[in-house]
Amino acid sequence: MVQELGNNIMTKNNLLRLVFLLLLPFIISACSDKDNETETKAETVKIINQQNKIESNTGNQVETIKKTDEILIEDLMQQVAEAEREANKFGFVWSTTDDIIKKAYAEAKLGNENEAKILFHEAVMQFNLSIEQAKYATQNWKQLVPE
Amino acid sequence: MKVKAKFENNKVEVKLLVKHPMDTGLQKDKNNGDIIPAKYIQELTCMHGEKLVFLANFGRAVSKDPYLAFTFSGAKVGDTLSLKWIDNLGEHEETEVVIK
Amino acid sequence: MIERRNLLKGILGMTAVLTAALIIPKIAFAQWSKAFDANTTEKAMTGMFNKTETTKSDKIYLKVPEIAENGAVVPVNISTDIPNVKTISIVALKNPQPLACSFTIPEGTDTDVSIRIRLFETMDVQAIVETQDGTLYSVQKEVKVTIGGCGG
Amino acid sequence: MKGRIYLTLAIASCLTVATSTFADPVSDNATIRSYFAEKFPDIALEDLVDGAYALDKDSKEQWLQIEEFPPYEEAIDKGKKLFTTPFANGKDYASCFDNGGIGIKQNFPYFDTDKNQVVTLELAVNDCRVQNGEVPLSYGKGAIAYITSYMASTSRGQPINVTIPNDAAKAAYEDGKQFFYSRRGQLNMACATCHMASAGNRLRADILSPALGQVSHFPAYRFKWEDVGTIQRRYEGCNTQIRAKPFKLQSVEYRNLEYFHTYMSNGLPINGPGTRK
Repeated sequence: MVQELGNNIMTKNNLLRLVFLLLLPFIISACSDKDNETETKAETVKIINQQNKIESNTGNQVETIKKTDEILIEDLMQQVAEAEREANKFGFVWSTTDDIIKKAYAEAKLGNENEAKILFHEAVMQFNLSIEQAKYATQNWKQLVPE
Repeated sequence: MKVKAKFENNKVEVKLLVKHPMDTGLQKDKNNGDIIPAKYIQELTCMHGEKLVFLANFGRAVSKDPYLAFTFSGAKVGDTLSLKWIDNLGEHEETEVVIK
Repeated sequence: MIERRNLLKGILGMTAVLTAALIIPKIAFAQWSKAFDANTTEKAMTGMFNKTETTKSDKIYLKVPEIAENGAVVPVNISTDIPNVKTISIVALKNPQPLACSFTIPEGTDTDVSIRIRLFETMDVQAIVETQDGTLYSVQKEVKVTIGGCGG
Repeated sequence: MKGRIYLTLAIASCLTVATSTFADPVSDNATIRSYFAEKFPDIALEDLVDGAYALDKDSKEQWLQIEEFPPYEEAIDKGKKLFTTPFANGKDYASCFDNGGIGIKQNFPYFDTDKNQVVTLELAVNDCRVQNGEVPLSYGKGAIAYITSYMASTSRGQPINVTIPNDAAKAAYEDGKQFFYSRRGQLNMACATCHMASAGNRLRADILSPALGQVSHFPAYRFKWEDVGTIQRRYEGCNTQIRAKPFKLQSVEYRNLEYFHTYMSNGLPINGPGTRK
């Protein structure tokens, strides 16, 4: 009963529902940390492609992809650093974001600016989502407490 | 090698655990990536005086820090058992244990 | 004078005992056989028993888990009521070297042995009991092995 | 006279109303116990200290076979040797703990009312080292896990007895409680999601252990680690698995979580160190 209560409260918030549905296949495989290292990297790339695909064909997100072309990569790096500082205040940072930032810098070093921008953009989004998650948890953690 | 030998309802229960890596020769070393050479116990014997009480031959599928348990009759509290093992690289260990 | 000669005899005697102790492991342990290196069940069986057929028997009690907690440490216990047993062996059918271990059961030792073995994947584990006259009895059970997981 | 009685009754009632909404640790534990009693009606609550092994015959059978000659014995021996080796200044760990450190693990973690913080057994071990001029040990595994494994082995059977002495301690408890019930990580799960709502269910071959009795066997020897590790090393691993960035070992977050998590199992017997997957 508690779990259903928790779940339908959560669906009211569309952004989180989008992420939740997207990650459902991974939730079961949360436990497949066979060689954890390579698997999470592979999944991260899959997530990025899926999210970019969804973003590119859902309403206002389309602009965000186009906008990244104009943003200077240095500004985007700045945005990432600020988003990280902010997210660290809430303590809900995801473990996947550091990898994405490392990859972004590697791509940038190789000169593939577009890939780097997509990854930096993804990192900013994950930091923001973790802040959203922290706020949601602070208001709703009591839902999971058994009565 | 840790051995527990307990006398119970007229028999001796022997349980032992050998500290040994039991490397199969099929694994890579995590830090430098080269294959760890095979090093595994091939034979383990337990003698009660002159009498052979147990002889085990191991392949590579025996777990790391191998465990063995067996029971035999014909010995009593206070007797000593001598156990030996030897691995494919010739390393060996002998130990003695008193039956409690 | 005499002390030194006794001392000398003592040392000589001591070294004799020591060298004997060191040599013994080499000779007594020559029984380990190539069967353990065989990479097919047939080669392993012929190497160990120079025959491959076994008769299924319900008098061998093979205790193995249904799902292994950890494939590297699978507890196995084998006991049997079959009389005058010579050896008890374990064959893990899909392991790179199927013959896992083999126990010689002398007179006066119970036919009840426990060990922990490694299984590379889900497979059948077979217990083989060889009697003094060379007949082979066996029973086998599947052990599921999963890799990884959060541990619960 | 009668007016004054009604007055005090009114004040008293609104006081109780105030406290009941803000559930207190004692009633938390009572609720959690009835929750698990209802979820696992045919299992005695004390047996939950065996975790998943109390819920599944096949894995319990394997566990008992391993307990015949458990792999953590070596850690206990190493821990005892480390525990009894004196420091450079001649003193040893026994001098830092009540009863010489023997049979006291069940009282940890406790709330240090002077330093106003939760003190776990590992933290106390390092405090002892620093007081005696030694370098603190790294947390999670290795020497510190061997020492606390030895100390845990001397407490076997003792009922867990974590106390909450004052409001600052209660705040630390509440902080740990909020952590336990907050969904986090990219997979958006809370400790309670798996270890309460889904306790006893299987995720592929793993059985989710119930939160009640979950701390009693730590430090634990896990086959996966091939060594013993402290409970906070397990928090780190679990957080990473739901893709949340883990906190530093012995951070205030993890110490408060351990405080709440252990308090929840008050009364259940210590059975550490134990073997687990």
